Amino acid sequence: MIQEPHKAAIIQMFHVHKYYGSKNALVDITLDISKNEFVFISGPSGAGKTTLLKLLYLGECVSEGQILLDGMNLSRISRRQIPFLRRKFGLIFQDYKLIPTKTVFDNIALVLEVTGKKSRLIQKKVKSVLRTVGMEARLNSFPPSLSGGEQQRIAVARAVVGDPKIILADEPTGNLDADSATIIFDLFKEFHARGTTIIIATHDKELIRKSGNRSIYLKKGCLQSSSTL
Amino acid sequence: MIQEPHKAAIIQMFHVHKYYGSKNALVDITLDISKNEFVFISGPSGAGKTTLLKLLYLGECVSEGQILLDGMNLSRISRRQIPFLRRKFGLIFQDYKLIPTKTVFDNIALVLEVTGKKSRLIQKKVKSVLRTVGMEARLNSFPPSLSGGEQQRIAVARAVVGDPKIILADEPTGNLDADSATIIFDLFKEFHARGTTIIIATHDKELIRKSGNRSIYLKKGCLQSSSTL
Amino acid sequence: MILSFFFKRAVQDILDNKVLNAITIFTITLSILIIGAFTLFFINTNDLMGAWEKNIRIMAYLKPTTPESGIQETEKKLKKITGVYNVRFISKKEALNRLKNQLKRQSSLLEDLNANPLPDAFEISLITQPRVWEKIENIARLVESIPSIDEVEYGQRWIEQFTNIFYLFKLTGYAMGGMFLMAAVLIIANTIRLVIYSRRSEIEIMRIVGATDSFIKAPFYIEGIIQGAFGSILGITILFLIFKYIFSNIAGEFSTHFFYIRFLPFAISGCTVVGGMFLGWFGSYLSLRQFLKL
Amino acid sequence: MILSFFFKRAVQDILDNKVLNAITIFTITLSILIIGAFTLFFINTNDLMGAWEKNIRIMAYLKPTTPESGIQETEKKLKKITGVYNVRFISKKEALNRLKNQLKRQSSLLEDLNANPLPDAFEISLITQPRVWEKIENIARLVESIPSIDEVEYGQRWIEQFTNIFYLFKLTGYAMGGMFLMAAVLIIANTIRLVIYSRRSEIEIMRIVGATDSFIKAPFYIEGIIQGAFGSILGITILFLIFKYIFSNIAGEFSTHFFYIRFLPFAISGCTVVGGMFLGWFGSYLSLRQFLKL
Ligand SMILES: Nc1ncnc2c1ncn2[C@@H]1O[C@H](COP(=O)(O)OP(=O)(O)OP(=O)(O)O)[C@@H](O)[C@H]1O
Ligand SMILES: Nc1ncnc2c1ncn2[C@@H]1O[C@H](COP(=O)(O)OP(=O)(O)OP(=O)(O)O)[C@@H](O)[C@H]1O
Ligand SMILES: [Mg+2]
Ligand SMILES: [Mg+2]
Repeated sequence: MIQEPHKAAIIQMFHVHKYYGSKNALVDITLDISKNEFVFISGPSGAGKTTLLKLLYLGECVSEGQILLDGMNLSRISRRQIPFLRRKFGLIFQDYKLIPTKTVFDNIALVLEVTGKKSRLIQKKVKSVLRTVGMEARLNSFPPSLSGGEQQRIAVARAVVGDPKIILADEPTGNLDADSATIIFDLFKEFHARGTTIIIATHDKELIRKSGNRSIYLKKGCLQSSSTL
Repeated sequence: MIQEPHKAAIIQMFHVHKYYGSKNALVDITLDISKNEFVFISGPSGAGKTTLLKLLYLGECVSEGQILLDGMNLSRISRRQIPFLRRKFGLIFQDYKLIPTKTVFDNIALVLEVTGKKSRLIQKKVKSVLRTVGMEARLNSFPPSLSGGEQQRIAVARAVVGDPKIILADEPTGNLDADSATIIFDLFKEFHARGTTIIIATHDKELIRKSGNRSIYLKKGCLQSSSTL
Repeated sequence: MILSFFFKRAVQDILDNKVLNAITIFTITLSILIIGAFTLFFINTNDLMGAWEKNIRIMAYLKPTTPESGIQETEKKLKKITGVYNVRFISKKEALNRLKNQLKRQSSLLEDLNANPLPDAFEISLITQPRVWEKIENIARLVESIPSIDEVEYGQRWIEQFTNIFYLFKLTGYAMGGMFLMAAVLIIANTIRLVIYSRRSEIEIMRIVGATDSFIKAPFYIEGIIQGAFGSILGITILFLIFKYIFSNIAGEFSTHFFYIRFLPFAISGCTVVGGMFLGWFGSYLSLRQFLKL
Repeated sequence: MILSFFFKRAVQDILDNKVLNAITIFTITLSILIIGAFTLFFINTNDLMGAWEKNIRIMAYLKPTTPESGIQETEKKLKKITGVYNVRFISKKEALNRLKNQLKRQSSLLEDLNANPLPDAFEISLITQPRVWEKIENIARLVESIPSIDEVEYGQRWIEQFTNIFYLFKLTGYAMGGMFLMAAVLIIANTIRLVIYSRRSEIEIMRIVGATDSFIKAPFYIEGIIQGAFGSILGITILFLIFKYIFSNIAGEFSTHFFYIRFLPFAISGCTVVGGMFLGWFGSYLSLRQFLKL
């Protein structure tokens, strides 16, 4: 898929810095991501990929600079608005962040419950998304009893169940074999086709090369290149 | 490296089954792993790779069958002997299992402290192993403040610091870029050259192909093939 | 409807975290037990001392010259004094009989009297109130100021000490009850804080998938209230059983006719349950405030 | 050397888990405060009632015919009875004076006596012991069996009630103290269990890297002991400060010469600290046993 440079940007970062104490996790990042783009963020371990995603959903605040998201300035957002901002995102975390005391079903349903969806609808949607990722049989299992790859698939299911505007995926296939990974990627492509903006952080250059989408390359917190292969 | 079939086996599994309730995680596994072998366990998500490793260090007990480890029958081992059994292993977990409230240094030092090593020696060894994995600067950081790949490297460091007889690594490079992964693999090869048995669970066929070692292929808990490529 | 949704979630939550909930409820039970036991102890000791205190009387002796009509007038005046509970007329004849009774063995002394030298008198009992010695003194002074009253007599030294010490006892009792209550509140809040602390990653995850603060808090509040209710009902029930057990075995021998040992009145028990529910909520409130700050 | 290693680890652990440790110490402090306050209350009320109880006397009247030598002999016999603390001879003359004093206003009655009809007597005070009415009755019966004794008089109805109720008071006081102590132990054990529960993944990791059970437990035990020591010292200190504050403001007015309000004796304070340390250890022991089962 080829990037359209002048499409409306959904994410704009201007000279963004992120410091953790004396550690510079991100240094002077300026970039645009358009609506309905499919973009990779790559770079070696510790480059700042996860940090970049965190800034977008306000998991962390920027230390310096500005981020515009869908027209809103993230530094101006009040505490009470944060949950509503987050509902625009489908988030897949590197460490999954599933609730260990809740069943797979409840973990996924949570995303719909917070928006006040009807219980019947929730049932239907959760089951359907679980079928997509091939985990429909583990509806009532608890995350600690799942294998690494199974947990990752649940995390993906949770991210997409709410039909988000933007999917932020941090190494979404790191623990998956080639076949399962293909299923997940097909799912992302399907959402992309329906208009969702997709941002994937990964260290896997192979993956990026195969998909042929734009990739943003970070190194030690600095933007090295933003290239369409 | 080419397998020597009649070398003394360090691990022997006879008709091993593992059930989680009604779920069969492993079915009738019989296999030998020789001393100083470098072997991969591969298979799709949920195949039973992690479960197989768990049985070896007694993280779980076998449901049926026998495992001989270094001549000991694991089903006959008493509770009090388990810690000493585990000290033979260097373990790298899929979810790292670092202690979040202890610094990187303390996390790694723990392995040596449990065996009663002198504090001076511990200092030296931990620092040296951290240098090897490229994390010497983060000595006093806490795991939650590290990136995914950094945590994984700490997990590797912890596994090798005690000079174990056997290294069990569960997806040891899943969150690492190619360069860091190479460093870790070189480390494993170094240990292998010094006589350590190395068992790596991974879904990454590429990795196995490149290394050219024996791989054990699991699928839905069954042993599909045990081949030297 | 919304509430029933949150209620369902709270119940589900309790079932998902059985260990933590059991520990919280158990801690609330123990705290209620401590508070309840002390209240029980204090109420009964208070009753007991109150019963003795009732025996405090002021004797007001009339001038021998007072006419019949003056006696009635004095009685009316006495009854008007605030703090006076009852006034009883004691004729000189009755007084002599009482004295004879009191002296028992020595009553032979009084046998060969021909005239009764004792005066008529009023026995004044006081309202049961937290009494300090000064208050009794004030009343006595007022009584003495009535013209037809010749002399006033009230209590010996030990009664003075008794009323003062009783007042001190009550005061420290209330202070301690308050302290215990505060300690219990803090202990319960602590426990709930620990529970929420051990569930903080769960809370973090909820926030990250877009849950509003009230969505996260509501079930915790409901859980706290349920825990408080369970804990306090359990606490009071256990206290009651212990009470019954001890007093069916021991107290029988100690029943007296001017003092009955009683359990916590129904109103206090009810308040305790309501208080327990409030406590559960309050503990959750305090802890959540802390964890949801960022 | 090994111990110092574990001690260092325990201190490190406390620093690594400040919140959890602060909560545990605070809970221990509160529990000790409750136990201490009740003990203080009970000890002082006990003192107070004991002071009154001392006033209980048995009067033994001698037969009028008893000779001088018989009086001394009787005194010796009385002193030999177990439970008797002191015996005081009261001559008939002294008795009449006392009576006159007691009667106050009515003493005019006794003015025109020519002969003293009262008998000589002994006033017997008893050893301060948990007393039941029956015990006093037994002593009285023994006294009465002495041939030279004519009659025995001991207390009015209220003294009977007083001693019995006092006994009951002490009994329930001990029972309640015991109950409070148990509750405190359980609360502390609960809190420690919660803390260890929230650190169970850490324990799991330690076991998995080959730590023996004792390696895992030792720092928790030491932590428990340190927490117990800190908590109880803090609790007693706070109690002492509250005590000082209240009694410097209020108690001055209530000091009496037969009863002084006192703080927990040093021995009890010391025992509390040792007990707190034991408690901290015991709480860790119970909780760890549970988590290290598998
Ligand atoms: N909370 C924190 N406190 C201190 N340093 C942090 C914190 N979070 C991240 N860092 C540091 O910031 C740098 C960037 O971290 P980040 O997680 O963004 O890396 P990454 O690109 O996601 O790496 P990986 O591929 O290993 O996940 C790392 O060096 C990390 O140690
Ligand atoms: N404690 C458990 N209770 C129930 N089922 C379990 C438990 N642990 C593992 N399983 C199941 O056993 C199967 C094998 O799990 P295992 O973790 O060994 O897979 P894996 O090969 O490591 O997969 P992955 O590559 O995804 O990590 C999975 O289907 C998993 O859901
Ligand atoms: Mg990352
Ligand atoms: Mg696995």
